[in-house]
Amino acid sequence: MKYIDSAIVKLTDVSKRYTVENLALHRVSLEVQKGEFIFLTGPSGSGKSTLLKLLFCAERPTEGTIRVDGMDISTLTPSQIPMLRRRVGVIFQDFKLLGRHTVFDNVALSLEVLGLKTSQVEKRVREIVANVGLIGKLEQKAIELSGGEQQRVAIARAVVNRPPIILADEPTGNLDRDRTNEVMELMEELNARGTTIIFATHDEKLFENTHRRVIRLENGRLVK
Amino acid sequence: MKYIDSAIVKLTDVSKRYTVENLALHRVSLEVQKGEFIFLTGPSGSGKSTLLKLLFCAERPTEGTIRVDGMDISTLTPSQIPMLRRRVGVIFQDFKLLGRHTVFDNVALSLEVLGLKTSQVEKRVREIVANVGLIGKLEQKAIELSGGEQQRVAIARAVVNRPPIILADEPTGNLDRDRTNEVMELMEELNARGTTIIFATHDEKLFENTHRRVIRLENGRLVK
Amino acid sequence: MIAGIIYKRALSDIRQNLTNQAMTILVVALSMLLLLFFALFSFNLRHFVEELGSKLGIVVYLKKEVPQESIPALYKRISELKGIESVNYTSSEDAFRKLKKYLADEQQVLEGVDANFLPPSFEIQIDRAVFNIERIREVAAELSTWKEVSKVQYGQEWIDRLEVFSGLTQRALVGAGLLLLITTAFVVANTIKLTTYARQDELEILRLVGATNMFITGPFLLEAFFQGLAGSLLATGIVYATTQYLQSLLSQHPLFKEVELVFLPLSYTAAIIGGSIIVCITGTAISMRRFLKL
Amino acid sequence: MIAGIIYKRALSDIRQNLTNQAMTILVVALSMLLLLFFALFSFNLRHFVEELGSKLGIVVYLKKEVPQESIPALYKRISELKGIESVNYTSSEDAFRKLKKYLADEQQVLEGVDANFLPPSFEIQIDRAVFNIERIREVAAELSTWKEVSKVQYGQEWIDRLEVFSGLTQRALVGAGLLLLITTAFVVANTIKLTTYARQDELEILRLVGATNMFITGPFLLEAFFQGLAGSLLATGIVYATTQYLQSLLSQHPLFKEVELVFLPLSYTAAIIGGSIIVCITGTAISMRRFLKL
Ligand SMILES: Nc1ncnc2c1ncn2[C@@H]1O[C@H](COP(=O)(O)OP(=O)(O)OP(=O)(O)O)[C@@H](O)[C@H]1O
Ligand SMILES: Nc1ncnc2c1ncn2[C@@H]1O[C@H](COP(=O)(O)OP(=O)(O)OP(=O)(O)O)[C@@H](O)[C@H]1O
Ligand SMILES: [Mg+2]
Ligand SMILES: [Mg+2]
Repeated sequence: MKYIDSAIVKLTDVSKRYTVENLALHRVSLEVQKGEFIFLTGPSGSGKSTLLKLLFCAERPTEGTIRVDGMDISTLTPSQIPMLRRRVGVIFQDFKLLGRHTVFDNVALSLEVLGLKTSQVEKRVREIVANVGLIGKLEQKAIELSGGEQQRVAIARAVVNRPPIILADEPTGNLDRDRTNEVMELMEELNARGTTIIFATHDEKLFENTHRRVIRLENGRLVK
Repeated sequence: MKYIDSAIVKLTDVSKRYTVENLALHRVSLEVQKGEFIFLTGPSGSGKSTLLKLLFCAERPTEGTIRVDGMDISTLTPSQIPMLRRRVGVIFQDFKLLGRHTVFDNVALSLEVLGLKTSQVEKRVREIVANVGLIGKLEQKAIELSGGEQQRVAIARAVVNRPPIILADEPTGNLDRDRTNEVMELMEELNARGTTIIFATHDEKLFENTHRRVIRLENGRLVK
Repeated sequence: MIAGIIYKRALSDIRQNLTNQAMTILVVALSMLLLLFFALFSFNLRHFVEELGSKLGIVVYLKKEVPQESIPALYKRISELKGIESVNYTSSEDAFRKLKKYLADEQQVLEGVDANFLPPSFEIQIDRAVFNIERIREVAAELSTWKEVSKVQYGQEWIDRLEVFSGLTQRALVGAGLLLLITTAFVVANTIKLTTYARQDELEILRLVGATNMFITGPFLLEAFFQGLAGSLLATGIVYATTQYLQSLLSQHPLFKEVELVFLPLSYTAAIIGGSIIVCITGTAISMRRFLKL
Repeated sequence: MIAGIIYKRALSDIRQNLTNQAMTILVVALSMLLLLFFALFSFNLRHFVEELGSKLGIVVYLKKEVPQESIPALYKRISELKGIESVNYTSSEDAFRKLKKYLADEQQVLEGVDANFLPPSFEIQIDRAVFNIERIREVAAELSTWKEVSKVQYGQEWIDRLEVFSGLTQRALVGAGLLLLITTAFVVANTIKLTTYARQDELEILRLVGATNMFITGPFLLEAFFQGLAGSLLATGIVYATTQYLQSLLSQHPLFKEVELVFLPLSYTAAIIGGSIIVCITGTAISMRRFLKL
């Protein structure tokens, strides 16, 4: 069906249970079309990060099927996972930077795993780092950055290899209003170029006056 | 002088230079009175965390003198530092939880270092954890918590031993509006009981309609 | 392309974790050093015992009535036995001279005694290359059936001792060697495991940004190869130098001139270097596997 | 109070890091095992060499004209020399009987020879407790000045060999022992360092919430003490069992009955256990120091 083809992310009746008494997601079904920009919101502990983690296979669903960019996540073998992750840029809630490595190395990582040439890596890294306002800190170690600076490095790393899908988990939690607006502009721009974006946040201001679809999780269930 | 006595935190011409080209704080002078609740704001990388780090001696100032709760920070020997830190509760921007330990263990830590009895530790930990809405997750490992849950554990640990000074570094960055309000209420309550609070945040909503003093940093300098 | 990147990453890795690298190489070198000294010791012990054993000859006493003319034929027959290195004939007169020498100052007792009263004999040396205790027994048994032979003597007691001794040392050495091997493998693997532990965040992050297992493990395995090689080469060098030094000490003493300290044969050395590399690579691969699941 | 908390924390720590604990203990045990086996080997070698040396007696040949009656007095004089363990008199007749036995089948040569043609002699054993090569030389020199003595013989060549040998082995053993000690200390310290590395976040956090250095290091030092103790006790047990086993094997063979395999004296064992504990505690203390600066 043509229809399925245009859904780049599709969850069907997905549940995730970490422990017996802990049901993080309960029968979530969701379709995200290619090129869509959706917001994922909900209170702390409602399952936003869990949902994203399922999409790049950091966790496996307890039940249900997940399709991302034509791949069936539930049947993915460990050696196939890297292929999925190269097509999905993730901004982690806890950044997950290499603390002892420089900003450049951290951002370059996404390109190096693809086997890009050094000259190309350099060019693209500089470009994106300038974009998030950290070009002056290119050679500083990640651990020596402020919280907001780290967050921007995480954003740069997730988008530098121009993945078709971006999963952003609370990417502006450590940023002031101006920086937040810059990040939102960057996301809009990427989206305009065709990137599908799933943006988890509880900052309601970000989607208050938007025409975007807003998905709300509560206690692991989709509401409205 | 009586006057000095009432200033629980006093910075005089404090500068902090991490590297030659990186001046994080520049000649900052600041007095915080006993029982005050002040907000510290400023854009990403402006030196908020650095300022807080100087106050609990995680970094040493390059220049200037700092007095906290009657102690002269610049002359503190490594073995005196623990005494200072027991009087200062810190909510770290990156939480700094023991990932493999439970919520209980993480919060209890602040009390155990004081040598409190097990029964007392247990009672006070349960109380504060219930206060931040995590009593159901008491035995869950910190690494298995959501971002917002981790942040609330960090808050609980900082306040459980009822320190006279609380330094909160972006304590609501990962929290939704309801949770943020709960945290603010907790802080107000502690402040009402006499705790001095320095609250670093870039969430302007938190201090928009407040009568509290707001300190603004920009490029390492105090403005207004 | 990917090989180039792995190589580049390994290099920058080594540069950044220089202390840890040096530590691991030192641990490998020290472990290998022990293994090598042990191998050297046991190798030299075996060499020495065999040397000793191969010097234990067989003495064949002939009947007195065997005519002088048949000696060359007998000599030839004995020489043609399998695994004989040398045969020496001692005539009655030679034997008498030896006895005289033994009695030294008191040789006057032999005055007037017939110089032929001692029987003639052959002294046989078993070929070193094929030396073993069983062979001595066989040759002795065979010889004693010959009609010209009156008595066959060989260091019965010595051979028995030697047998028990080599049995015991073999058991002890195999045991100790295995223990040492396990120790080495264990210590090296544990060191590597702890090193990867300290970097597990890094491994996790690499996985998360889409690095293939090859990309992640490649540099580590290359480093492990290098560690194993450098460590064991260092150890081999030290042991070689020590052997040379001891040999030069020994050869200065006239009494020990004949004692030969042999360095390990090339095959042993190669096995130890190869083993060291394998242990390092395997240890690394096993320690890393756990991080590559999700 | 603080001691109780430290103890409690150490226990919960051990429970939570059981694998790491077991690993470290095993590394300690294996290192100590090597050290112990090495000590055992060198100790037994020295024991054996001394045993051998102490059996090297001195033979004093008397002049033939020394009258039979003066033998007891001479015997007494020799016995009274310092460091003499035993003195055995061999009369001319005994010597003659020995020669006869040596000649075995051919003893007819001695028929009609005067049974007194060999000189009487004393065989002297130096006391083991005070045995050393110099003492033999001294006693021999002294005896040869006595007017009743015609010749003093002692294993000159053997003694020279023994001297060179013990000089060489002493050097080699001291070298190897030091190497082994350094290896052990190094490997153990490195293992502990890597273990604390893997937990440096934890140490940092403890510091940040106001834990005193005692509170942070206490449990680690307690664990280190326990690791050092458990590891070395395990190793000592294994070595002891092995010694007993080998001794029982040896004593089954009539030829090796006299070979005595001795276990290390208590002082050695205590030193090794104490050393192990010290190495573990020092290694831990040094590895932790860097985390306690700020
Ligand atoms: N590895 C894990 N093991 C057990 N429980 C987990 C694990 N990870 C998350 N959880 C639980 O699953 C629930 C959902 O967590 P999740 O991280 O998805 O929340 P979230 O919506 O991202 O919250 P936040 O806004 O605070 O980041 C929480 O109750 C959390 O405690
Ligand atoms: N350890 C360090 N070494 C070198 N530079 C550092 C170090 N820590 C912080 N910096 C630099 O000092 C400046 C101030 O950092 P700080 O963490 O105080 O900012 P902040 O106001 O807390 O920002 P944010 O809101 O993003 O957390 C930044 O430019 C940062 O890169
Ligand atoms: Mg989350
Ligand atoms: Mg900050």
